[in-house]
Parts: sequence; structure tokens; C-alpha cells
Amino acid sequence: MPAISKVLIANRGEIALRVILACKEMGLKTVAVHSEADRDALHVRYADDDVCIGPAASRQSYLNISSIIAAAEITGADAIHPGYGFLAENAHFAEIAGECGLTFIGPTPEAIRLMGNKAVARDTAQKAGVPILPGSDGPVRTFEEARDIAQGIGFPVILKASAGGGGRGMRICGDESTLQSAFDTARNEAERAFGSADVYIEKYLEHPRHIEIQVFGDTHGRIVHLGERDCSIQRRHQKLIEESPSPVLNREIRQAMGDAAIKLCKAVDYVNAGTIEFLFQDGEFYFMEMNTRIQVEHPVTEEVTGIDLVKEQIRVASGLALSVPHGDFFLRGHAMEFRINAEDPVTFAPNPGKIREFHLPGGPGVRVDTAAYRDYVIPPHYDSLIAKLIIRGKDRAEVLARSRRALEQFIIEGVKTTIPLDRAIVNNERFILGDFSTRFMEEFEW
Amino acid sequence: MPAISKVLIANRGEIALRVILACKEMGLKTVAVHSEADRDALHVRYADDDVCIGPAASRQSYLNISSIIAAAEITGADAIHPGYGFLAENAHFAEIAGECGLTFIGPTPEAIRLMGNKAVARDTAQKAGVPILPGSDGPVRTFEEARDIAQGIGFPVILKASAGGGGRGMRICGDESTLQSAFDTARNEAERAFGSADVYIEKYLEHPRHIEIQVFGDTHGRIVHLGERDCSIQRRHQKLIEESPSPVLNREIRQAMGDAAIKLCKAVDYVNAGTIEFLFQDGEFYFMEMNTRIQVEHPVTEEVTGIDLVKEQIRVASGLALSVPHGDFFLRGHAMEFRINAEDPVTFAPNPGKIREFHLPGGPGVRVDTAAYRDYVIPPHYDSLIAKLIIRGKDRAEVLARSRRALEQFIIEGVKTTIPLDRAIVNNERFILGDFSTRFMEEFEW
Amino acid sequence: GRTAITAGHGTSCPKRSTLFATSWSEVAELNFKEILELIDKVADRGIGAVEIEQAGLKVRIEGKSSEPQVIHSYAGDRPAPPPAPVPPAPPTPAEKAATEKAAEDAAEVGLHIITSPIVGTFYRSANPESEPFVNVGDRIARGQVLCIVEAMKLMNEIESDVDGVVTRIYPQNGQPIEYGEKLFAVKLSS
Amino acid sequence: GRTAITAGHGTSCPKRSTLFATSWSEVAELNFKEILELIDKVADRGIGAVEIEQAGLKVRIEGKSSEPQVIHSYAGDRPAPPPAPVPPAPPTPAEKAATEKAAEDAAEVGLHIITSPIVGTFYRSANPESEPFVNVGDRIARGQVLCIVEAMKLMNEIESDVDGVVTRIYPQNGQPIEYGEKLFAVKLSS
Repeated sequence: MPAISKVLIANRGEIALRVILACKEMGLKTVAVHSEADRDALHVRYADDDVCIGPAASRQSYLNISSIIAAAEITGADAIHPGYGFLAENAHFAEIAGECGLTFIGPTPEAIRLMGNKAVARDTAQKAGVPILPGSDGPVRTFEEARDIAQGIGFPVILKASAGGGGRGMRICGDESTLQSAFDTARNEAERAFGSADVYIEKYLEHPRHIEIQVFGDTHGRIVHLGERDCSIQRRHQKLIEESPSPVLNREIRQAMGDAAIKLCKAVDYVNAGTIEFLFQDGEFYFMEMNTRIQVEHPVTEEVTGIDLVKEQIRVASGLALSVPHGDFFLRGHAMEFRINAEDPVTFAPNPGKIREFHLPGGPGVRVDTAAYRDYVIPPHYDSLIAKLIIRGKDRAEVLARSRRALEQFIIEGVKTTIPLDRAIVNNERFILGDFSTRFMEEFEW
Repeated sequence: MPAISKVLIANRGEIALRVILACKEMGLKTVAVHSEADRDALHVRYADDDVCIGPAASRQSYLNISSIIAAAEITGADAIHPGYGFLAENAHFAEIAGECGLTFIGPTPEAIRLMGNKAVARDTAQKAGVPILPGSDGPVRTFEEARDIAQGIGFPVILKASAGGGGRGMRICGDESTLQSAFDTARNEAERAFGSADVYIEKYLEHPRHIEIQVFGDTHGRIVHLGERDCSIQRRHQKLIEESPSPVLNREIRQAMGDAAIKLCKAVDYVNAGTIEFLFQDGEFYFMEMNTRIQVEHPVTEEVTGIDLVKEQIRVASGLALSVPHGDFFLRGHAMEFRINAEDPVTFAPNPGKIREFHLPGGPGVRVDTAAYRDYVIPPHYDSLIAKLIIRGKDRAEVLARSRRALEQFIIEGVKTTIPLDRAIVNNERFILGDFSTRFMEEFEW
Repeated sequence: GRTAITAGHGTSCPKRSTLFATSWSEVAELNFKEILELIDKVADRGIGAVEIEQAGLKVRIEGKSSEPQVIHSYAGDRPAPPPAPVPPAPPTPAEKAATEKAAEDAAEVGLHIITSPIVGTFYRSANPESEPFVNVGDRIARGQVLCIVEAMKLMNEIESDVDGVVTRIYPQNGQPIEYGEKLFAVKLSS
Repeated sequence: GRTAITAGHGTSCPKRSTLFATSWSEVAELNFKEILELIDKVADRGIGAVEIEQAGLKVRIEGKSSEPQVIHSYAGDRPAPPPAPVPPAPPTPAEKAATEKAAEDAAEVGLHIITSPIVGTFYRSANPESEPFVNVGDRIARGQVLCIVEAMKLMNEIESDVDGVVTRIYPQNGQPIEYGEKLFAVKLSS
């Protein structure tokens, strides 16, 4: 692997700035790319070079592979960090980058491809001995096939798009008649959303937690896990709050999940940062999917491990060995992340516009990752995440108390944000007790 | 000790806000006091109650004991946190608070009094077996006496006001003739500044480091130390940058200094947070003085120990045992604090006024303690500290790299600040090597 | 013990601009926050004027040299919509309680305000059984005791620094007061 | 390989006033955000006034009255204002390079600007030995190749979308260019 000296960040918003800051700390030059709507974005301001790669629409800018590669060429960048979203899990992009002599800061195209197809990933997990939810071995083509499997594993079951994500193409079926009507709908949705009508069927858990394991592999064959993140507080499969450690994992289960995650990574010779998502219910865990990128919620792991995951990504991409200490692994203290979206906290309707007041919380245990600032105009073209508030403390109780006061201190005006919702959640009794599943938000009232 | 339920903070600025945030995390009510010049201050905004205690001049407001006690009375506060500066080391204030039934969050009046007099403190240290600089046993009254002592311990020597601090009444004398002329000047200055002409004489170290040990005692007789802070980067005895651990202490010396600090604390039955300042040169350390309060630079210790010192102060003041774990003590990672003053970075002339732009750095390892905000008008009546930037990392190299990018990210406009100076220092070779003494700033060029 | 303290001049309250009094929230299409935003925008950008006409609504905002002037008119008596949501705790507290102060300020024109020189508890009489030192309408003389402010068990007598007639007593008996808080309004003897 | 790409109309730069007018006709219903944007635009561009009437809605925005009103005065006789003091690294880069743009804009009134539809390296000729596709003063026709932008080893021919005369070539030969960057100024054939 070549040494990296100049990194193009093929992303925008807080993660682009996050990567730029990591590069600065490593003494690397940076190239920001941006759409015409992001001329005033902070990642553009803080990078050494910046290139406008297209109009506001993502498809013509942040998803425009040739523009991005060309931007790397004209600026002399020798590596690309894809961030999350956009092209981060696009195997083709990783491949082209490699062919153009650019170091892709992420896994190999092969690993992205293998894990990007849910049915294949599930199959790989099963072969590696990682527990999966009982269900179909790959896509089910007919209702009759689906029905037979459902009867075998017992209702409720869930239909999912093989190529999908984000809730589209998903259907929960409590009985056979629901399954019958849902089957074609799910296939149609999958076809429209992902270009493939393939759906598979799985046992549906009624009150699972979403617990994911952060994994990291280097090019020297070492693969480690860095503990879990509990991301059960979601709304329509969009995570709102993540924490580590999970309030419900004990040392043994954490160890078992970590071991399973590492087994799966070894099966695909995984390199760089990745996340293995599990569902957890009644003491059992089941492999869900793997995300072959840095996650939005990676700071939670950084705060309890003391490891800068983005810098580690760059180290590993440049061929260095993981800097994670050998020996017994343990998480120190507790951390929680609140995603602050420019959205109506009740309807979750995006609320782009001008930030008129932007006052950040501070003091011990408070970290803010953001590319927003006062007078920044949030463009309407992209996702609504404008800041991540990450709280660290010696234990969950301290983190909760600190979160309350930090959320009180955090003032954003001009656009609606999810801060009021976060304030309500951290005062919710079930949340405080750590007694919740991914259905928390469905039942949450405030 | 009574349980505490409502804390009056007898201070202003970032430390007042810091204490308020700690109280919020502990579920305690807060009372802010403020002068007429501080109506728009953030500590007033975030407190549950606020009381105007006098006009802008400190003497009539933040140093006005009866106003502050009366404010506690009318708001029903049951405890007072003095912060640092102002009345924090005023034994009389601590005493009156106690007499009025208020819990003083700090040491006993007796401990403040004992340690507030430098000659007495030095004597106490000597008796406790803590190394001190060779010098006079208490005040020297005549030049002849001073000369004899100086000849005994060897030039250079330093004259210091017994009741003083902050450089006033101090004189360094390289030979006998300098001593002759300096002796009366030092006495006069001491008289004017502190109301007592008493000066004492000590061996003068030419390239010492200022290394201080954070100590903490509880009312159950337990006293611990929490490692050191290296505060050698000073200008005219005003600290600019502090870090922990010190780049020059090894485990053995740290242990020895910690043991010495604890011995001294035990000698005065010390309770609550305190700091023992040492000079360190050529592998030897010498007791300088004790500060019987929370320090400006306390966050540095918080970041490497994971202990919230302000919350610990309140715990201990309410009679609880220290929450510091028993067993082997060690510092995790590295931390550095930059004091951001509203000052001309070259002349250090205060530069109060309106903050027109205030953009905080973020991301991993970055903490900001501040009570400033955009459009805040820094009043000219008080000290010029407007923010503290605290950087944490796995080692000193990471902290330095992170400091550089965070200082670059930190934008304050409208008033001059010490940020440009900090940026220059973190790029200075000797600073990077950790090879500096308290004279660093005298020799620093940029 | 008793301490006599002469009250200082009432310069403590920062000046407020008047007359934000009319409620904009009665406007139909544009909501209150939006009009505030428009006003900010006109002021921030140094715009000459903005005029918006909709069915039954006309808003005109003229920028001026120092501060924006707001002229509005609307047709008919519309029921007021619910008030705009108030942000929980804005960090810039400049506009705190501007409107309620305005009316008070207007009433105090030409009056001498005696403010508290200390923090404590306000008492109108020497003890619960005795008569108040002064009542509204009383003529008072410089040096006359007006009230007591108790602090740290000390009963501090507050004396008048002017001659005149008491037109208002601001605090209630037994009320806590802070430094600079208004105690009495006095119409000066001419 | 060779790809022919027809340059789009120069609508890429939202700050350019020449094309500003057209985008309004596309607006069906003016919402509040758009009004705020209009005000910014009026302030930024020093416009005299903008007035928009739709069914049931009339909006009028008057520019700053204290300064001489600037109504598309691109004559170029006004001296450029002295550059504002540049803060070390302000986080709000809105006014970035505003002044230098002004002079350029003035010279471009009435000209058609051809911008780059892709990111890459600008070449004026097909290869180092050959003549440039076009020079300043050349008459060009719609569909005529003007230059090459190399990206990912592909030589992308950029064609003219208008008839006219080339009055300026912005980039140097071999210079990297970004999306939307100005390539040619063309005086349209009338």
C-alpha cells in the first residue's frame, strides 16, 4: 500500500469535516468536494483544496463517480475517504478508485459487494457459524414458498428486500393472510427502490434491541472488535440515540457477539472499519447485516475506547497495523450520541433553512461533531443531520444527567430540530431504566 | 454535614457556569449572583435563581461578603461554591458562610488560613517532611539577615511577600548588591499589595518547571492525589497552557510528589479540592505553595482521570466519601488546556468588548469551557479569561496534533485573544519536545 | 444592630426601547415568527422596505437608519391564532421582559426612583406590630427612614436621599430584593 | 475514448445576476423562505426594488435607501470598493471573493458564458502539437468543439451551445477546472 499524503473526502456535512480534522491531525492534506449548494459549507472552508463537482442534486454531485475521481486527479489527491452514505458502500466506486491509483479508505470492493447483498451476507454469516434469524435461505420467489417457510419458523415473520435497506421493501406479517397480501407489495417496492424484486423472509422479533459490534481489520490479518453500540432508539429504522456499552449486555454476551463479529469478518478477509448489526432479544443475538463503512454513530465507540476510528481507518488504509492495544479489551465509562436533525421533532418533516442561533454546550464529557454554524443555511437537498451531541461519563447515570444539562444548553434557532425530542427521551422512565426495544419510539409519548 | 439542595455560586464567568452545570448534573438547584455589569452573563441565564449583588466593581459585588450571604438567605441556598479567585481563598468568607448555616464547598477556614500565609505554609511543609527550597525560616526583617541567609544558600535568591501571590513583592537577586536594592522595594510592594511588608527569602531556580499536584480530601479522613499538572508555560506568573501528565515526570517522581502532597494535606486535615504547587528542576522538587480551591486548570486532571472534580467537591462538602476508586492510581492518555484570554497576544493588554464571531472547535478530544457567546460583550471590570480549550488524546503527540487543528478551528472575532499565541506555541520545537521551563515565555519569539 | 444606608440613585435598569406592544400574532398568513424574521432581515440587510399584501393582510416593514420601523394594517377582526412557540432558553437574553418594562418606564418619567443599595428582605415597618415607615402619598424628607432591608440578621434602615412625595412602593412587605431593585418612586418637591 | 458533452447554459453560479431573472418565472407560489431569499438577494446585489404580483399576493422589496441605489449599473464606472478586512478564517464564507467577482461580472453584461459541465483538466487543443480549437475573436457556431476537458483519461469535447464570437477564454491551457467554472465568454450573434 502506498503512503497517503492527500485525502479527498467524497462526502459533505459533519462527516466530511470529521475526516478533514482527522487528516489535519495526521499532517495530511485534504481535498473537499462539494455541490453548488454547498459552496458555503464548512468542510469546504477547512480543506486545503476544494472542487465543485456538480449541481445540488446528489446524483450529479456527491454520487457522481467520474466527477469525484476527476477531482482527485486535478488536485493530486492519492486517497479517497467516502464517509458514510452516498458512495460509501458502492463497490464500483471503490474499484474505480483503485484502478485510478487512489487508495480507497475502506474495505475492498469484494467485501463491500459480498456484504452489500443481504441474502449473501446472511448466507456468509450462517456458514461462518454466526447466529442468524431463522428464515429462507436466500430469496423466496413465490407466496407458497414464503408461506411454507413462515409456517416452519412460526409467525410473525418479516419480508425484506435482498438488495435493500432503510425500511423500503420491508413487511411484517402476523399471519398467513397478511403474508399473502404483503408478498407482492414487498416485491414491487423492492423492485422500484433497488432494481431487484428479490425478497427474503425471516422470523420477526417483537421487542428486539438493535445492538451492533464495531469491527476493525488491518492488512496484516488482524481483526478486532471494539465493543457494541446499542442503537435501539430509532424511528422508522432511522437511529436517533446510540450508546455504548449497551445497558443489557453482560461481559459474556459481549464476548460472544464480538467473537461472532470477528468470525464473520475473517470469512470475508475484512479490512478497515465495519459494523456488524445484530438483533438482540431474550439473551439471544441474531446477525442482521454488515455495514462496510464508518458509521454515523462511531463517536460513541471512540469515547469509550479512546481510539480515533477515522484516523485508524487512514492508518490501516495506508498499510499500517492497527494501533489498538493487544490484550484484554474493555470499555471505559459510558457514552451516548444524540443525532440532532433539522426536522420537526413531532412529524420528523425535514426543516432546512437558516440557522439563526447556534449555541453549543460545553464542559466535561461533552463533544459536538457538526459542520453547522450560526447563519449557515441548511440546503434542502441532503439529509437533515446537522450535529451530533456525544456525551461521555463514568457510568450511564452520569451520562444521562450530563445529557440533560447539555441538551438544555444546546440552543439552535431558525430551524426546528430534534433537540426537544431528545430532551423528552432522556427524561423518560423506560429510557432511564435502559428498558427499551427498537419499538420504543412507536410507543413513546410526549 | 447537611445534605445540599441549592448551591449559590459566588463567582462569575466560565467557572460559575461550570459549577452550575455540575449542580444540574447532580439535580441541585442553583443561584447565580452577578454585578450590574453581568446582567447578560450566561451563568445568570442558566441558574435557577439570580441575584444582583452590586455594581460592576468587584469590591462591591463579587467580593462583597454580606451581599453574597444575603443573596443566599433570600434565595434559600444552603451551600456556597466560591469558584476560584474572588473570595475562594478568603478564610473569613468561609467562616461567615458556616456561621450562617451555609455549607462552604471547599476546605475549612482553618486550612485556608494556614495555607494562605506562605511562610506558615512553608513551615508546615518543612515540618511534614515535604522538600522545600532552602531559605529563611519565615520573614526576614533586615537586609543583613537576608544577606547572611543568601550567602548561606548561595545566589541567585528570590524575595517573596509572605502574604502574597501573583508576582507582586517578588524580586530575584543574582548578587549581594542587587539584594540590597531589592530588599526595601520588595517590602514596600508587599505592604502596598497585601497590607503586610513581610518578605521571605529562598533559593532561586534558574530553569524550573511549575508542576502541581491535585489533591482531594474527604471528611472521612481519606486524602488522595490525582496526579500532576505541568503549568510551566506562564507569562509573568500567569499560566497560559497546562498539561497532564508532565512530559518530564517518571512514575517514581510522580509517586514521590504525590506522597509529599498527601503528607502536607494530612498535616492540616485538608478536606475538599486543593493543589500543591512544586518547582521541579534537575530531578528534584520543592514545595512552593498550596492553593486551597479548585484551579482554573482543573479540567486537565478531569480529562486524564475521568473524575469530575467539581461534582466531587460538592459530594465531599455534603459529607459523602470520595468517589475516587481505591487501588493503583494512573493517568489515562494526555490532556492540555489553553487559556483563551481576551488580550492582545503580544502585549497581553486586556481587550474587552463585543464578541462578533464565536465559532467553537469540535470533534474527538475537544472540550471547551466558556461562558462567552456570539454578541456577548466582555465587561472591562474582570479578568480576561473567556474560554478554556481542553484537548485530550491517547498521548502527547496526538494532543499536540489535535490542539493545532482545534486552535485553527476556534474562531473568535471582535476582540483580540491569545489564540494566535497558542497556535505559535504548539508549533514551537521546544514546546513540542516538552523541553521547557517557566522561563519559556521570556525566551519565546514568534 | 442597625445600620443606616442612604439609597443610591436608580440608574440600575438598562434603557429599553418602547412600543413593541401590539401583537403581531393576529396576522393570518404570515405567522408572528416569520414577521419577526422579516424585521430582522430588513434590519440586518439594511433594506429600504418590504411590503407584502395578501387577501386581508398587508405588512410593510421599513428599514430606518437606527432601527426598523414597523407599520402594519390588516382588515377585519380576526381571532388571534395561538402564540408562537417560545424558544426554551436563548443564550442572548437582551430582549428579556422588554415589553412589560416599557409601560413601567413610561409611568416613571420625571420621578425619582429609590433603589436598594443592598441585597436582603424588604420590610416596610420596624417590626410586624408597628406602622409602615411610609405609605403612598406621604411627603418624605431627605434622611428619613423609608424601610428596612434585612441581611445577615442585620436590619438595615434605608433612608431617602431626596425630598418629595412617595407615589409608589414597588416591593411587597417581606419580599426578597436584590441590589439596585426599585423600592420607591418619589415625586420630587419643586 | 471521446465523449461529446454540450455545455449547459451558465446557470451554475447562483450568485450571477445575468441569469437571475429567469429563475423567477419558474416560481409558482412564493413561500416565506423564498421571500427571505429575495431580501438577501436585493441586499447582496444592491438592487433598487423587486416587485412580484401573483394572484392574491403582492410582494415588494426596496433596496437600501441610504446608499445610492444600484439598479443593474454594470457600466463599470464605479470604482471597486476597498476590500473588507479579511478575518483569519471566518466560518461563514458567504462573502468569499465577492469584490473580485463584481468587476468580472460587469464586463460580462450581455455576454453568454460557457461553463464547464464536468471536473477535469482544460485543454485548448486536441493534442500538444495541434492548433487551439478556438481563439479570442473567433466566430463560433452551435455544436462546434471549443476545448477538451480531460477526466479519468477521457478526453471530453466541450461544444458550444450558441452562435457568436469568443471574447474571452478563462482558463489557461492545462489548468484544472471544476464543475461550473467559466470557460468562454461569447458575444452572441444578433
